[in-house]
Amino acid sequence: MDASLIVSNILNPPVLFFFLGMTAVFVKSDLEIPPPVPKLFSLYLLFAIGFKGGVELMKSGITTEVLLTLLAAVLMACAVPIYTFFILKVKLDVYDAAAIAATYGSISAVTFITASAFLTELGIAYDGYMVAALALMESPAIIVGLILVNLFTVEKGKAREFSWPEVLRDAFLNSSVFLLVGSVLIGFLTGERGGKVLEPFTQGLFYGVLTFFLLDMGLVAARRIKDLQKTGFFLISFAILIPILNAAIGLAIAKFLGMSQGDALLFSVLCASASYIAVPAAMRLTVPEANPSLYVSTALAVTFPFNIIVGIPVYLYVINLFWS
Amino acid sequence: MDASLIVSNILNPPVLFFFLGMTAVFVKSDLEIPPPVPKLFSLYLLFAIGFKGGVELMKSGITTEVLLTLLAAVLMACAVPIYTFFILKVKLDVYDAAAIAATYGSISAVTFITASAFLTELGIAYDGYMVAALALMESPAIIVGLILVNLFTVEKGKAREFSWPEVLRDAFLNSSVFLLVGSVLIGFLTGERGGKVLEPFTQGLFYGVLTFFLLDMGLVAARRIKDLQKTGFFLISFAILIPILNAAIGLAIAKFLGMSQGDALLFSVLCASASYIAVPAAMRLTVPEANPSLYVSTALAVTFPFNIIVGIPVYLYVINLFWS
Amino acid sequence: MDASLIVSNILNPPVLFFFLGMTAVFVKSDLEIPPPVPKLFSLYLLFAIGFKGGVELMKSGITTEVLLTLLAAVLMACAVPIYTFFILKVKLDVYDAAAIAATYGSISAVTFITASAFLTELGIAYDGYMVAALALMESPAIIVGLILVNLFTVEKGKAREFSWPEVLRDAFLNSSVFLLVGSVLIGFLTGERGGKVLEPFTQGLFYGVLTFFLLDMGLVAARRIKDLQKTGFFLISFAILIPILNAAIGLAIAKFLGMSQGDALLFSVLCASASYIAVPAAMRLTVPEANPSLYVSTALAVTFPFNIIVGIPVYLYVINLFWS
Amino acid sequence: MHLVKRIEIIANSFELGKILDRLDKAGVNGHIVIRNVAGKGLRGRAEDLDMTMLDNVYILAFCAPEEIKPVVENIKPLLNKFGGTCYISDVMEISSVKCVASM
Amino acid sequence: MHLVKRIEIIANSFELGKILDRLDKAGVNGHIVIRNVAGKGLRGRAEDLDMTMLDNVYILAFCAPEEIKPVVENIKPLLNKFGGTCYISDVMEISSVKCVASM
Amino acid sequence: MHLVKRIEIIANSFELGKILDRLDKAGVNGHIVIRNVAGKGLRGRAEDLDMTMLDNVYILAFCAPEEIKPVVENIKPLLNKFGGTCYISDVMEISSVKCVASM
Ligand SMILES: Nc1ncnc2c1ncn2[C@@H]1O[C@H](COP(=O)(O)O)[C@@H](O)[C@H]1O
Ligand SMILES: Nc1ncnc2c1ncn2[C@@H]1O[C@H](COP(=O)(O)O)[C@@H](O)[C@H]1O
Ligand SMILES: Nc1ncnc2c1ncn2[C@@H]1O[C@H](COP(=O)(O)O)[C@@H](O)[C@H]1O
Ligand code: NA
Ligand code: NA
Ligand code: NA
Repeated sequence: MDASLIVSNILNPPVLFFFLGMTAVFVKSDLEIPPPVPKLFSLYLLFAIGFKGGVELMKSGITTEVLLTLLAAVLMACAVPIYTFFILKVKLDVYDAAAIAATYGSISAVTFITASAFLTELGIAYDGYMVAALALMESPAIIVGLILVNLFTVEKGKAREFSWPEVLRDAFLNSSVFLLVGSVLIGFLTGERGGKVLEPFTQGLFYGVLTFFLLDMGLVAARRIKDLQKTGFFLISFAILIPILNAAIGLAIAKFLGMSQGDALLFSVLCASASYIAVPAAMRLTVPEANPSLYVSTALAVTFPFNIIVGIPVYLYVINLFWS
Repeated sequence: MDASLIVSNILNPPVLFFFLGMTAVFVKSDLEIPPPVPKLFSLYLLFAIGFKGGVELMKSGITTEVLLTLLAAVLMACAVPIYTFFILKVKLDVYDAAAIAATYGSISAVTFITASAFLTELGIAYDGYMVAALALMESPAIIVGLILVNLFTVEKGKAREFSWPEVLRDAFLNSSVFLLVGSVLIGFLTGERGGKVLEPFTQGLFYGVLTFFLLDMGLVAARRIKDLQKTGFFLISFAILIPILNAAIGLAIAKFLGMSQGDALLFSVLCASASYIAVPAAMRLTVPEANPSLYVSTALAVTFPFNIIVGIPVYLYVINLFWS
Repeated sequence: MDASLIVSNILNPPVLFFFLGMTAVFVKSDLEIPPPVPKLFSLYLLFAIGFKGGVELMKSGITTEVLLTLLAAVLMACAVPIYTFFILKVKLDVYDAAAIAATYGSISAVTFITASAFLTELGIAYDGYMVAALALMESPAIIVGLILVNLFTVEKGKAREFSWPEVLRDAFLNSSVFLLVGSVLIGFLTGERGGKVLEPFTQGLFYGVLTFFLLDMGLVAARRIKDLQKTGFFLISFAILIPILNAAIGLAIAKFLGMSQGDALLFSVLCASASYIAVPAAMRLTVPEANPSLYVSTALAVTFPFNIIVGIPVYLYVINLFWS
Repeated sequence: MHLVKRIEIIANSFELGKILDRLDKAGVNGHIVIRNVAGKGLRGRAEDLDMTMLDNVYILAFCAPEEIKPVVENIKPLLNKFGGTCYISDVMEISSVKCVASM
Repeated sequence: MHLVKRIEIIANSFELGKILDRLDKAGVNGHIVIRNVAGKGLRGRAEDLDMTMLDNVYILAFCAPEEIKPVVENIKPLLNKFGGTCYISDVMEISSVKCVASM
Repeated sequence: MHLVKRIEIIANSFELGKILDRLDKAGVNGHIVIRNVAGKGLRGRAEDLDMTMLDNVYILAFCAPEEIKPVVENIKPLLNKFGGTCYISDVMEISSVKCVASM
């Protein structure tokens, strides 16, 4: 395999700072990014990627191609939790299986953003409407996860009641989805003129903030690694193999729909990534029986680093093989 | 009326993000900008606008024109609280009337900054010394408000004692006035050379930070809206009509002094806007009898959005009519 | 003496904002930079200066010249605490003397950064590897300080035990050293390509963040000034004269090694500056007998402002005399 | 001065809304909330999701002694379901009636 | 271990300076202050100006039992005028005398 | 409801790691930590290094009454050496056992 893509990915500042963050935890340095800063950076990244995506969407217009991509995105967000649920139920109880499945059906915006920065650096184009796919894929898995819990606990005779209005609000109006969708809309409404005035902010700072943010993600992911002992071999393999499977399915769909190379990478990364913020937050409220350390640490300490370091360049390598 | 100015103002990223923030509260999203971030952004905006204003002031020099404008600014800052006080006393007691009057005599820096960003976007020039007017108009209303309390409670036989040194410090050395005046001075001292090195910081980020900040202002303003029930119809109409009146007087003065179109807009916005930070803070300490929810929510939940959304483009429309 | 260098230094935005911060404390304004913001800014500055230094180091390569400079840096970091210890012991006890000596043997990154910004503004070149000298000079003084305590308390018959692994971790893996060294390495690994993508972040914002940060440093330094009463005349003179002495020795070494003018300034500033974060933190844990207000306030309220305002331009003036 | 009860609740911040609702329903109208509290619990789930919005909160409320029973009844099932702890103690309140004129 | 009094004050941050002054005058030299406290009071003015500098503070001070009287006398009028609440309870202090050499 | 002890420790944040270690060794497994606490102590060193990482922390832990003795023995020398104060009081715990199924 062409190792140069992996190396060129690893020698990226964001990925290297992710390693630096992990190292800080391993050598017990007291480095930390103080509390609201990571939150601020993630708000910024959602704002910037959403806004730029909206501006691009305005330029390209909403074509059949766009609609097909978005439809495929939503379908994948619903399908992934279903089949992963049955894989997980082999070893886990209904609650844990459904919560983890929901996690993997949803997406990680940072993984998406890192992939888009990687593409930008390599000079590979991608479409702005992929951000809309990102936004659409965040929530459905939460709903599907709860429906699964409902179905399978009914079976066992202890039917569950959810406060659906609350669940729907958690799913579709949580701060990340809301800010992302809002920024896409505003980008779309203001178009190129708005994009121009905000460019030094949304474009100039973007790569730097991402780099800094990944430093923090490295700290956070490494702190989770000790939880993996409790997680066990089954879940760790799951957290590496399922992203590969999901990415492969994503690539097949991308090829079938005739997406460009850049879009195909982003689509596969969306399928491969798992949520470690929005979905866990929703699951704790709606499925308190599930063990958060299982679904958070697999998504955050295994799948996230795997995608950032190995996944993104490998998926791109495969795209290089099949697209040309 | 030429609606295109309003539409072009509303389709601005800052105004749209203000709406987004309000929407987040109405749909009960959990979006929030974590605590010190809004404070940081407001420090940044004061720093940047002050510094740039100082650099411009250095270029233009302190001419008779400048001095006349600044004098007019101080006069308006003293006159507004006096006549609004008498309007308010029709329905309210002395304390509430004086506190609200002080609020409307002072200014809102964010409204000014939004107006200046609007001008920049439309390519209309304005003078750097308008920032000095901003700085000078923040404090006098606090003093005038207290004098009014003093006079009218003496009348009723319960004379009030203020610790004047403390009041003066609150009025003239509170953090916003201090940072703004300091930044103007430093900009003035370092001139174009200093302006150049700081440009990527003070210029490049400016519009983006303003946009983000208005997102937070939208959240804050919307949370205040429920307070308006207690406020009553009188105060809500006051909070819309008085800015229009003040802006009209401001425009008349601007025309009389022969200000440029850009300066006239900024001057009218200064007159029309009301303080929701510095003056409320001062009033709580010096006039604890007044009800803060009255003076804060009118200034923040009515007058601020009104100016941002409707006021700025309308005042500019009127300027277009009379200046050409 | 050529006063124009001092004036041109003082008329810099960063130095003027430092004064503004001090003024805010003196006039009792309530200006403050809220808690995690200064921390964020210092992380940013270490990240940016380290990364840029690493990129430069990659370009220049690791030559004999580089190695000699770094060797000289480490030697000075070990020598300074030794001779200052004996000067301090004249008036103070072993604990205080060792703690203050360690403080002055280490460095202040902000002083270094301010000096480099000053050079950039004057168009004087300096080498990227000076950042490596900065990184190497932070820790040794901590170790030397503890060895001195050990030796001189043994003498008095109350031998001290340190938990050396903990001490070494504090010295070499504390967050500033760790982030700085990590950023240098990453800059070195990613080279020019990485440097380019991060430029708007590490370069564009740099001067502005430094300016803002010095505003906070002014606040912090001024709050410390009242502590100086307890400190006494001896320590205050020490805090001005020792930096001059150290800078002079630094300049002699720089001349001897044939450093360029820019490098010579940075080297002398490293020798002249004193640590007010990393070393105090280490000393409180390892030498709790020493009085923190002595070593913090001399370094922060005397030496730091002295270097920022007077030292940097004076050292450069001397360099101008001897280098041409 | 008169006796009141001091209620301390430590919980994950995702429960905050629900807890405040229940306090309100139990007739306890005043409270303060300290956010971003680091913690470690018996169940060791405290640093969970520390980078997310799910950190701990510390809620402090004072109420009349007779309000304690409904508070306990309202809060206990919530803590049992989602985790968290609650402690109650006695304090004296310095009665404060805002009356500006009197000063 | 000996008995001391625990004073808790919740107030708006604009009163902080005044309250600390009064505590000091009442002979209570130590205290801690937690800022950025969210709250809701009977008078419902708690979230007031939440975006400004006027959030709540939580002040905690420990003092000798005999200092309580002057504290109450000093603090009470302030709270009556500007709002805020104060609670007092009993705790045991583990006497700590900094004496490095002894260790 | 049953009686437990409430331990409050105020110290400089550089001691935090050591204090939590000692608490743990004394068998107290739960605690919360509030950081960035402003303070002023008898020894007046509280605002020390306020811009650095050395601000005060407020540690709150609840434990069984019989655990108090080892806690005091473990914590006291630390506070004597590095500064800081510790207070102990009585509270009632509302026993919370996480048992989702029961609800
Ligand atoms: N004994 C304790 N003392 C203080 N805080 C505790 C204690 N036990 C638990 N906590 C806090 O309460 C939170 C919830 O606890 P748990 O329900 O055990 O996960 C934990 O995150 C801790 O911060
Ligand atoms: N019963 C209570 N329990 C806890 N905090 C309270 C209570 N009542 C009031 N507070 C706090 O004290 C502050 C001032 O209260 P007030 O004077 O009623 O406006 C409020 O903002 C609350 O944060
Ligand atoms: N009487 C007190 N009440 C509340 N906090 C205190 C008291 N005395 C000391 N403290 C806090 O404990 C910290 C350490 O105190 P000290 O060991 O006296 O320096 C100080 O910074 C204060 O924040
Ligand atoms: Na996915
Ligand atoms: Na006005
Ligand atoms: Na030095």
